[in-house]
Order: sequence, then structure tokens, then C-alpha cells
Amino acid sequence: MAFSEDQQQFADVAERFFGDKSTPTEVRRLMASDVGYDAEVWRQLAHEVGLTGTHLPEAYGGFGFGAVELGITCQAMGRHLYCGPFFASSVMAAHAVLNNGSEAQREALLPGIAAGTSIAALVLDDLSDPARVGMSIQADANGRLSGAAQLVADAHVADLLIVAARAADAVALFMVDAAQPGVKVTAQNCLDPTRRMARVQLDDVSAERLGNGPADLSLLWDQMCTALAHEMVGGAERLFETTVEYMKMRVQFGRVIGSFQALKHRCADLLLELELARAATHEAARYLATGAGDAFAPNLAKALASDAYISIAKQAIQLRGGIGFTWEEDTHLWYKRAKASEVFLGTSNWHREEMIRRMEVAHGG
Amino acid sequence: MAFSEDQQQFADVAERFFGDKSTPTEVRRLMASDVGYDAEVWRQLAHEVGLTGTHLPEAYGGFGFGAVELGITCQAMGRHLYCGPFFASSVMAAHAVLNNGSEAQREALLPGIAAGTSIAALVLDDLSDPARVGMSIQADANGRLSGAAQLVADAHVADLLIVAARAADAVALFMVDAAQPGVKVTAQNCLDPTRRMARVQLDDVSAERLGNGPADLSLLWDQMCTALAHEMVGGAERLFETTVEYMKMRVQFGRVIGSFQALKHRCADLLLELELARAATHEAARYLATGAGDAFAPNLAKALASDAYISIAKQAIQLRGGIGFTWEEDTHLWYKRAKASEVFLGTSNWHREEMIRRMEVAHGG
Amino acid sequence: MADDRIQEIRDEVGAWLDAHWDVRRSLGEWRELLVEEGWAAPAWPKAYFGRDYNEAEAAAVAAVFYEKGAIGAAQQGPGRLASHTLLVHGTDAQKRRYLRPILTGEHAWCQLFSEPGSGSDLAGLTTKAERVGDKWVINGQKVWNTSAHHARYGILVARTDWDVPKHQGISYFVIDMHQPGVEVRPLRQMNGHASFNEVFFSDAEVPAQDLVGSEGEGWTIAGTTLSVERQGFSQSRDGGRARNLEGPIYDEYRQELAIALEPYTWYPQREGRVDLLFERAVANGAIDDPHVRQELAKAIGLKRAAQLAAEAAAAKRRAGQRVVPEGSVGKLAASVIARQANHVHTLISGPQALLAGPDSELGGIVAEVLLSTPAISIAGGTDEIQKNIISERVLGFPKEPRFDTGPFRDVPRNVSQTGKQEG
Amino acid sequence: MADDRIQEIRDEVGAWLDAHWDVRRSLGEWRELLVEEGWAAPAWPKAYFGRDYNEAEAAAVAAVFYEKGAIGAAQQGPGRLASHTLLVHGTDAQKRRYLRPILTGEHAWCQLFSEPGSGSDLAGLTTKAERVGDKWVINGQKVWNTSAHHARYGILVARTDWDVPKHQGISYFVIDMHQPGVEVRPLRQMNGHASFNEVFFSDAEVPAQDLVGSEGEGWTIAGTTLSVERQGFSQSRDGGRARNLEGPIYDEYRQELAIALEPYTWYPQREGRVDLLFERAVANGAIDDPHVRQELAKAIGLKRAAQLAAEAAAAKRRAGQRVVPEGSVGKLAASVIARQANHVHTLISGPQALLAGPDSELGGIVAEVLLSTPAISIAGGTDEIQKNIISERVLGFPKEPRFDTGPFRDVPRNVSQTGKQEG
Repeated sequence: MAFSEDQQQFADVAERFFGDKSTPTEVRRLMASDVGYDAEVWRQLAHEVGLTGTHLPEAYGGFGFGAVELGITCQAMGRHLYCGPFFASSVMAAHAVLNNGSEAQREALLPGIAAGTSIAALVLDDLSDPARVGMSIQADANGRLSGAAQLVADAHVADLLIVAARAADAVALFMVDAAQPGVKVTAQNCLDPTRRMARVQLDDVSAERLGNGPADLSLLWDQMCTALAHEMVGGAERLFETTVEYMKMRVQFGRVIGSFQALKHRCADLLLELELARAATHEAARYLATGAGDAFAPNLAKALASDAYISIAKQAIQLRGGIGFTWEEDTHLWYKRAKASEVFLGTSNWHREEMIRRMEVAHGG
Repeated sequence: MAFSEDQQQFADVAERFFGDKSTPTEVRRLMASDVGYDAEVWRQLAHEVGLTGTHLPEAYGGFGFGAVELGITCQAMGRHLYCGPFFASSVMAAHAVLNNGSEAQREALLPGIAAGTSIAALVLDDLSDPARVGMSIQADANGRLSGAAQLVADAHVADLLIVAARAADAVALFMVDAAQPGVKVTAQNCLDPTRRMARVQLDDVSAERLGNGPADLSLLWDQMCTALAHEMVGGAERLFETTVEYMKMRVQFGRVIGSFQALKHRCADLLLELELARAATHEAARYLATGAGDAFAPNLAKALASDAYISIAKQAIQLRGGIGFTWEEDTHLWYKRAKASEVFLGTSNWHREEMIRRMEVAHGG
Repeated sequence: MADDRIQEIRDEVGAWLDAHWDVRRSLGEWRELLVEEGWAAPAWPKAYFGRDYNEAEAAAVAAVFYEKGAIGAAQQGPGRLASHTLLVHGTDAQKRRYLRPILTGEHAWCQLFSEPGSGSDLAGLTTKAERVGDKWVINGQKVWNTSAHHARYGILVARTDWDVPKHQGISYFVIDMHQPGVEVRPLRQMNGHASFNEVFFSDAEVPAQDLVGSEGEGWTIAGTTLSVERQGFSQSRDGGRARNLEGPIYDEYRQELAIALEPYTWYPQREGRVDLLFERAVANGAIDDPHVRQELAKAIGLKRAAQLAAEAAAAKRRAGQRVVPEGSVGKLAASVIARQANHVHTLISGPQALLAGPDSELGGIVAEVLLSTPAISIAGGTDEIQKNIISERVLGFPKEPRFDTGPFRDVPRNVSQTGKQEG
Repeated sequence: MADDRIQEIRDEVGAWLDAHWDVRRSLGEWRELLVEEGWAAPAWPKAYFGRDYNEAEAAAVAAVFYEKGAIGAAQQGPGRLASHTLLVHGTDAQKRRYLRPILTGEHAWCQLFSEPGSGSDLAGLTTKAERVGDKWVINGQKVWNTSAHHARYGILVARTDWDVPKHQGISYFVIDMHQPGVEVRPLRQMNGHASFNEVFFSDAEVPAQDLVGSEGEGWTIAGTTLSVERQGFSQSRDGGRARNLEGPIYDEYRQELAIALEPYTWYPQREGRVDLLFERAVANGAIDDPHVRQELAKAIGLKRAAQLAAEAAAAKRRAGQRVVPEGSVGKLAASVIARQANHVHTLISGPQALLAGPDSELGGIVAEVLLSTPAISIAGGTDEIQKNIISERVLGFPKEPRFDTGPFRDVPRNVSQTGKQEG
């Protein structure tokens, strides 16, 4: 489906904002900073453009948009490697609250997230497979949590933690005040410094369970992966564009290198990968928004977006030659995001396995 | 290692023989024939050149050469798509007798095979994995066999069957006179008519067990796969050579197509695949001949040879354009052999899995 | 307004069909009637058997035919190419003479463009047409000519001038296939099918009035034919409806279709039959192999993504947005998908892939897939040509350097085994 | 005969080392002695610190040094390139002046060939050398200059004539790096290392006598340097022996080596560290994942096959048989292997691949692999150049059409952002 006029307008706003605020120079400054994001840009993002609540219901201070618009926001962020806790707070944590929180809990937590005044992080002790979540963090009979997670996106700047922990009955989600004693957050040294990971250690901390049921990790994973796939498609398309531009400028042997057939054909192959990834990613958003389509849509999106991003990132370096391998050239910023996103929330082969598993479920039913 | 002078001479003899006797015209004639091979060429192969006993000890009428020379023979056969029961009889069945037969049995069976006067076929009821062999053919307490195998190479022209069957103690090998009642052989319709498969049905037939022990299927599989890898490398290199030649002759847009960079680079990639496959394949022969090297050498050989042959066969068609897809052009003869060999004696992924399994064994020991 | 007009047309054709459609008529008789009334090709000009309808109006007519189960004009592929080309470039006499029997199905046609020496480089053709008196004398060879053995006429491009650049020396003809100088031979493919022909011309003749357009204008006119070909035939099919109805005229129609579609029976196999993969893997237990699962997911995912990309492009086009020429991207995707499907079918079959023919997997369908997918990346423009198009027209990279811009006589052609030029 | 001669040499050098080798000497003092006696470079001419030994004789000397744990001449890479080039093309004065301090280790050198605007197309360089009186004045920029920040001298190619075809207008110089017009800056890479430099020339000066060979002969002379570079440095290393022995001179030697080898510390990671894969997968349980097993087997199998192919080529060469220029094939293989190893390391790490630095997998080695393998298919000749070489020199396909054969002044160069030519 094509975007509606409103959606296209929304995409233009997001593209302008991030193109303006998240320049490579700015990204490099934030990569080298301690916290990894700019508080003033975050404020503008939340207050002036209102993107932090893109997909949150209006009742909680959001725009009331759906997965398609969230995808648009993420795609623009991915294009420009936006550095900030949007993915951690508005995507990961907010979806967890939306899915599992009681009405009172949503009302308590979501407006802050939507307004950007509260930064939440989702503490998962496994980032490779939802079925493995909850091995390392336990809730005791009083609902107090203990355990650790190595890799929590943007926990170092979060005031609120949403924690997946094993309770007596199931793996459930809990809200935890990050400021309390017993919560220890340690920033990690990241391969991709444009998205920070921190270690979270919980030592008998007080917590409140979100809702009564088990954590709906399957839905949450689909939502996160779909948003991530949009980020990746955004990054891949931007990197592809700059590479094609470079190839029209760079001359070797008296010809622009974009005139060499082997390189032309390679770019055609990359465009194909990108187009397929984009189509699958937009479909995943539609699937989440409407419920119609293949249950494996988010898996296909993540797998194709990841593979395309990696292919393009590798070639973006290769096609620039030695220059592409330098720190000075911006290519590696996207390459690092591509590599980090590859293992974040399931590798392509995990998602392909999941596709088949879901087809078997549909087939058996 | 380079070939010795003797080995090089041997290779030249084999290449001349098959280049002369197994021309594409002849291959096409045999593809269309009932039996699938030429008895007179078989006689010359056995009596004049003596290749049927390349690797069999001199005591049994062979040349007394080893796996390296057998590889040389197979590589030349593969280059020219030799149609005949060599692989079935001299490679598959003869190795089974050599490995498992008693001295008396070897003396009874091998001279006929070496002389080409007896054609033997190895009846395996599974061609994908040695661990699955013996499910469909049983030996009863009196050593009489019943059961069936769907895919037996050249059984339709064999006078002797070497059958893997499940006995009380283990899967063992048996020799069976193919002419006796109760043996029913039905020629199959083959994707690759240059190597014929037949269905073998055994209905309470008399048999003699080879040796007393279980069938050494692991060694046998390594021997067969190594020989097959040589065949495949031979086929791949010949097909690659003719494709390169074609590309120097074919003109489009006023240039030979071999001047288009995208095609030049593709051929460089194919050459790399071929060189690696060739090196791994020759190593497998050395491993069998000397016992020195990685236990996974035959698996690596089959996997790389298979992948290279398939890559080259696909591109041999593609680079010829529409002409490459016609019956008239010879390319499809090699393509079909490549496809058939891909699934014969384990796919590449089976062999890769086996490589790791063998590394684990070595690591654990 | 537009809706009123469409309803008016629906009513008119509905009433006409109610009055005339009769399954007991012969197919020929029925089609004559359609042509008389302009229903056979309502989008064609009134002067030539049509009604000057626009696309939406013609679609409305087709919809009513579909609803009533009525059969429309003959749909033979090459005939469709010929008629569209003649409508644009033909003389009045050519249109009067050739179009009607195409619509009625009386005449099948064939397309005589490709040559053994000019595959991707169609304009490098070397079939000669020499003017002798009031005739053109044709010598040369064509290839990949679907249905040439059934065809009454062919659309032919041949070289009439060797001293100008290659695109300028080509002319376009209608040729009568029923003459001594034309020999049609079946061309067998590696999968055993013979869905194409080779056509040999030895002093075959074309009357001067069967030159289409002007001498030397052939390349431009062929462009019209090829653009119709690229649009595909999907819209012109009957959706399977009339094929499944009962009545004498349907029997005749099914016979006609069987002949027309015979060359295309292996086309689904050429695309790899992704639709069969999952069921096959479940059926024979290959689904439990983790490697098969990975490769299967790749095949199914690529296929699905390609469908989605095509839908997205269509939606954008409808919304008036700029679209990547997704024809080329889609065609490349089809090649990737078919190759992967071939691979997965092979994995699922295992050693059973050694067999072919009716007793083999799915009655031979799988073996046919294994032997047919190599065609998808060649037929209708090779992958290499698609990548040139994508990289030059979509990505804006420079074109390949040309070595064939001078007089065609001097352009290098195939090097024969002895090192001499062919052609 | 030959064996007698080798034994004679072994005896001579052995006796000499027994008499002179002393771990309490300073490294400089020891090397001066070596140079005096011709043991520092026995294969060099007697006139220039050598003994005119052939390859086998020189190897015998090296073997005895190895056995006795004696340290040989300095082995700095660029110094080796410079000395070999000067031996072939230098004047007597140049050889007398520059070679000795290279052997003793007093002077490090650097190679000043590549430029930002000329990567694969080295001959497209635009650094200028203009003759002013008895000096050459140098302006321009070089890049990828290993050890330039330590170097006393550099070997430099620069353009001296813009009105002839590109290969003909280049000259070859020795340049003093310790002068105001030369600025050396570290060049940081995406993996955080800064193992190369950029060098900027602003009216830097080269005395006329430091032109190597004739004006305009630079491309040919650079060819000598590059062929030495392609041979690699493996033979000139000490096999690790002297590095591990005890004694004052060894301490000094290790310091020297540490500086010389520092730029290369990440090179093993660049190749993908296939050696670590299996153990890592076993250690963290990834070995139980069927998909990891497949990809692991591919990586290990490719690496093994590439080793075998290299051995086979070496054996054939020794046997005097024709060999595919396996340098290019091997280099291509290295790229494929490194990419696959990166992939498998990523799979084995899983989400742990999000981390870098000393606390991450294997003390940061794995992260360094993930960020270093992209260099392998670029450095020392891109994969694309290797594929050109293979397809043209091995397979015999035609060369790429040239667009840079005219006077260099007229050859197109990089298009700047504003559409103007750079350079």
C-alpha cells in the first residue's frame, strides 16, 4: 500500500526533523559523549514534534497513531542514526506497558513516556529469543526482584525500568523505580555507540507487576522487531543512497566508478534486496495495525531488513575503497548500527526458524 | 601436492581415452539407449586401458594404485561424462568388497570387477546418509535377504549385487547373484540419464555375508564421496572451460561478452570456487591414501565440489543465454549430472554437518 | 458522470449478451458477431472493429462478459502483439486485412524477432530483407518463435540496410508463413519441452505492401510490439471462468485454449513452484531438518516480499507517485526466487531428485522445476539486461561504453571457431 | 658441489658467529659489525654491504643465525622496499648513503605512493614535483603510509609531467621526512586503530640528486617496489626465536620489533580469526545450533581449502609446472573467508556482539574482528582489481576499455560536490 497523504506529511516532518538534528557531526559528538544523547533535541522531539508518543493513544498524551506511523518515525531515525532513548522508551518499554499494564498503570506511566519527561527502559535478560527471557531475573513471593541483565538499551538514562522476571506462575512484567537502592546500572562499551547498552543489576528491589497475566512477550517481540526493521530499512536506504552518489563522483582510470559494470550490477542487486526488505517491513507494520496478513510478517521484516542492511553496509565500505574504512568517513557509523541491529532481538536465522514455526502453527490449526 | 610424473602420465592416458570415447555425441547416443553404456568401450576401458582396476590390488588383477589415481580416473570420467557402470562397479561395489570381504571373497569377486567381466552394483536403501542404510532390507536368520532399494546405480546391468542389509547383529554387506529368481531389477527414469538408477527388489534371495563384521559404511562412504567429488570437479572444470571459450566467441553489442566486467568478475568468482573444490578434493584422495590429514577431508571435498559444480552449471547456462537452455547445446548434460550428483551420497549441508560432528569427535578425543 | 457512463455501457452489453449469447453457437460464428458489433475489441477504433472505448469502459465490457460466462475475442499472444502493432503503425489496408481474423481466432500469428546471433542484443539481427521488384526477399534464421508451427502470419524484423548504424537499418514486415521459403522446426529445450520454434528463411517473399511503416523504421515499430509484450497478457485472460463452464461452445473454446497455452505449460515450473514447498516438506518430513527450514523460509519470504513489493509499486502508481521501474526489479526477484525454490525442492527431495518422469516426485513436476528454473533469468530479457536497466535508469549510473555505433557492416559479430566473424 | 658450497658457508658464518655474537653488545654496534662483514645482507652485492650470495646461500646464512639465536639486519618493511628498489635503480651515491642505515636500523622509512584520489588507480596520482633550480618542490597529499611518523626518509612517486599519458609523467624520489614542508598525521580507521598516516607536502623539497632513475621513469621503478611488496615479508621474519630469548640485546630487539610491528596488530583480526571459531562455539554452546554448525563448517572448510590450494600451487611451482597466479585467487579467497568468519563470529556471539572493548568477547578480539574484516577485500589491491587480474591474465578475457590514455592533464578526475573536477 502507498502511504496516505497524512502519513506522507508525517514522514516529511520526521525526515526534516532528524535530517536537521541528527547530522553525522552531531552523531559523532553524541557517540563520544557519556550519556549518548542530547537532552535538548530529546525535548524538541517530545514537545515540539511530539514523536515520543507517535503510536500511544491520545488518552495517554500520544498522537493515537498506529504501527505504520511508528514505523515511519523509526525509519527516519534509522536513516539519520538518531542517538537517543526513543527505541528503549517509546518502543520497547511503552509497548510493554500498553500490552500488559492495567488501565491505572497505563495512566500512571504512559503520559510521561509520551511527553518524554520519563525515560523508560525495558529490562530483558535475553535479547535473542523471547522464549529465553526470564532465566536470570526472579520475582520472589512478595514481588521483589533480583537478578541481572547484561544488555539493556538506554538503561543508564532511564528513570523507569520495565522488567521481565520469572514469577511463581509465569514470566511477567514489572515496573521498577530506577532510582531506588538495589538498582545498579553500569554503562557498557558498545560496538555501536549510537545505541547504548547498560548492565542492570537488581538486588531485592521493590516492583509492581504490570497487570495480572504473564508477559505477552510474543506480541511485544513482534512490535519491537517491526519498529527495529523500519530503523534498519531507513539506515540501509540512506547508506545505499550515499554510496550511489559517491560512485557517481569517484573517478578511477578516467571513469566514474559507477560506470564499471561489475559495480553497477552489484548495486542493482542491493537495490533489489532493499526493495524487498522495505516491502516486507511496511507489511509488518500493516499487519500489526490491522491484524490481517501472515503472522510471520514481523519475522520476515526483521530477517530481510537485517540481511539487506548488512549487505549494503559491507558494500558501502567496499565500494568506497580504503576511504570507506577510515574513521573520518561516515560509513562505519551505519555499518556499526547494522552489525549491532543484526543480533538485537533475534538474528535472521532465528527469525526464519520462527517463520516456519508459525507456518506450522497455522497449518496445524 | 603436485602429481608425480607417473600420476601425470596416468592422467594424460585417462584424459585421452575419455576425450576420445566419450564425446558429447556419444554421450547423447547412450543417454537415449536402453542400457546406458557402450559394451565395446567398457571392454576397452577394462582390457586395453585397464582402468576398471585402477585402485584394486595387483593380487586381484588391478593396477595396485590408490585413491589418488582412482581420483584421476574419476576426474577424467567426470570431465567427459563417461556413461558406464564404472562408478557402480569399480568404485562402490569394489570398495565394499575390499573393505569387508574375507580374503576368499575378495579373490572370488575382485578379479572379475577389475577385468570388467563382472559388473557389480552396490545396493544401498538410502543414498543420503550412511546412518540410515539398512532400514528397508533385512537378512533373516538363514542369511536370506528381503526388501527393496529405490535407487541403485547401474543395477540394471549388474550380474553381482553387493547388498547392505540389516542382520540380527548389525547392518552388514552381502553378495547376491543378480540372476537368481527373487531378484527384480527395474530401470528408473533418471533426471541425469548419463548415470542410470534402478529399483532393486529382493524377495527371499540367497546371499553370502561379506566377512563377519558389520558393514564399514563410514569408510565406504568416504571412499565413494571422494571418488564422486573427483568426478564432479572434472565435470565442473570442463564446463567452466567451455563456458570461458564460449564467452570469447560470442559477440553482443559489438563486443565479445567476455569483455563485460560483470561477467568477467563472475567467472573469477567461479574460478575461485573451482580451485578450492579441486584442492579439497585432491586432499581427500591423499587422506584416504595416507591416513594423514583431517578426518573430514572427504566431506569437505564432496561439499565444495558439489557447490562449485552447481554454481558453474547454473552460470554455464546463464552465460550462454537462451542457447544454453536448448537441448541442442551440450551444457544441460553437465547441468543434469551436477544436479544428480548434488543429492547422491549426501547433500552439501549433510556433509558440512558431518564435518562438525567429526571435529567434535576429534576435539572430544 | 463517469460512473453513469460505465453503467450505461454495462447495461448495453448486458442486454446485448442476453439477446445473443448462446452456448450452442459455433465459436467462429459467435466471434464474427462480436467483431461486427464491436464487442470483440471495444477499445479499438470504430473504423477497425472497435468502439473507441477507453480503458475503464473496455474493462466494464469485459466484466459483464465474465459475469455472463460469455466468450470474448481470441487471445493468442503473438496475435495480440501483431494487432496492437498494426493498429499503431499499419496501413489502412493492413488493418482491414489482418485484424479481423486475429479477433475471430481464424489466424494464429508468431513473432519473428530473436536470432541465434542476437539474443540480448536484438538490434544486432542479421536476417536480410532485399528489395527485388515489388517484393522483399528474406534470408536468415529466427529463434524462440512461440507457436510458429501453428501460425498463418508472422511479424518479422529484418535488416534492409547494412551501411547505417544498427538500429537504423531494420525494417518491419508481415510475412505469410505458408510459403515454400519458410521452414519451421521445433526447438527442444533442456527440460524436454519444445515450446518454441526455429524459423529458417530461404528466399522467402514478402509483397511490398506488407512492409509495416517505412523502410528503416523497424526498430521503432518493434519497440511498440515489445512494450505490449512487457505489459503481459494477464488482463486478457478469462480468469478461468469460461474454461470451466458446460456447453458446446466451451468445448470448442477449451480446445482453442489448449493449443494456445500448450507452450506455456512449464512456465509455472520455471518460476520454481514456491507454492508447493511447504506442503512437500511437511509431507515427507523434511520440515524437521533445521537446514531445510532455513532455506524454506528464505524461499517463502522472498516470494512474499516480492509480491508485496509489486503491490506497493502498483498502489503507488495508482496514487500517482513516482515508482521505480519495478518491472526490472520484479524480474530480478523472480530469478532469485526460482533459484532458491530449485534449491529447496532439491533439499526436500533428497536422493529422490535423481528421478524424473511421471513416477517421480509429484508426477514429474519437481523434476521439471529442477530442469526449468534456469530459463527464468534468461527469457524475456536476461538478468544482466535487467541489471543494466536498473543501474542506468533507476540509479542513474552511466551507460555501458558502446562499440557498435558505426555502420552495421563494420560492427564486430560472433567469432567463429576458426577466429573468423560469423554472420 | 652445491651442497659442499652451502656447508662451507654454514661453517664460515657459524665460526664467525661463535667468535662475535654476544648478547651483551648493543644492537647498533652489532649491526654495524654485520654490515662491515657482509652478513647483514649476504645476497646483496659486495660493493654494497653484501656478499653476492644466491638465494640458497643467503638462506643458509639465515638458518645459522636462527640456530644460534643471533639477530640479523633490521627488517622494517618500508625500509626493505626502499633498499631493494635502490639496489636496482639507485645511483652509486644513493646506495652508499641510504642502504647502510636501513640495515642497521638507524633509519626507518615509509612508502609514499597512494593518494586519496588514486586508490586502485595508483598511476592516477596528482602529487606534483616541480623542478626549481637544483631542487624538486613537492606539493600534494599521500595516504596509507605505514610508519610515516617514525620515518627518516620516504620513497615517493610524484607527477613531473602532465602533458604525457599518465604512466609516463611520474618520477620516483627519496624524500627527507624531517623538513618543514612535510606534515604527518595519523589516519584513524573504523576499528579504532591508527596504523597508517596521511602525509601532506607543502613546498617540501627534494635535492636533484635524490631523484631515483630518470625523470618520467617513476612508474617502472614503482613496479619494482610493488613486486617486492607482493612477495611479502614472511621470509625476513625471525620465526619468533630471537623474540623469546634472554639477554640485553634481545630486549633492545624486542623494543625495535614492537615499534615496527605495532601497525600490524589488528591484521589477524582482519582475516577473520577462523582459528577461534570452533573453540568459541564449543565454549558457549553455540555448537549445538544446527545453523551455526553449517556456517561454521563453511568457514573452516573455506579456510582449509584455501590453504590446500596455496600448498598445491607452491608444490606445482616447485615442480616447474605452470601455475595460475594464485596470489590473486588466494587474495580473493581471503576476502570470502574473512566475511564468512565475521558472520560466524556474529552468530556465535549473539547479542554479546553488541559489546566491544576489553570486557567483551575474548577481551575485545571478537569485536575487533567484526570491525576489521571489511579491510581485507580492500587493502593491498581490492577484490575488484584481483578479479580483473584473474579474468584477464588467467582466463584471457579482454581488458577493460581505457578512458585514460591521453595526456594526463585531460584525463577525467573525481567530480566534486559542485560538479567540478577535483585535483
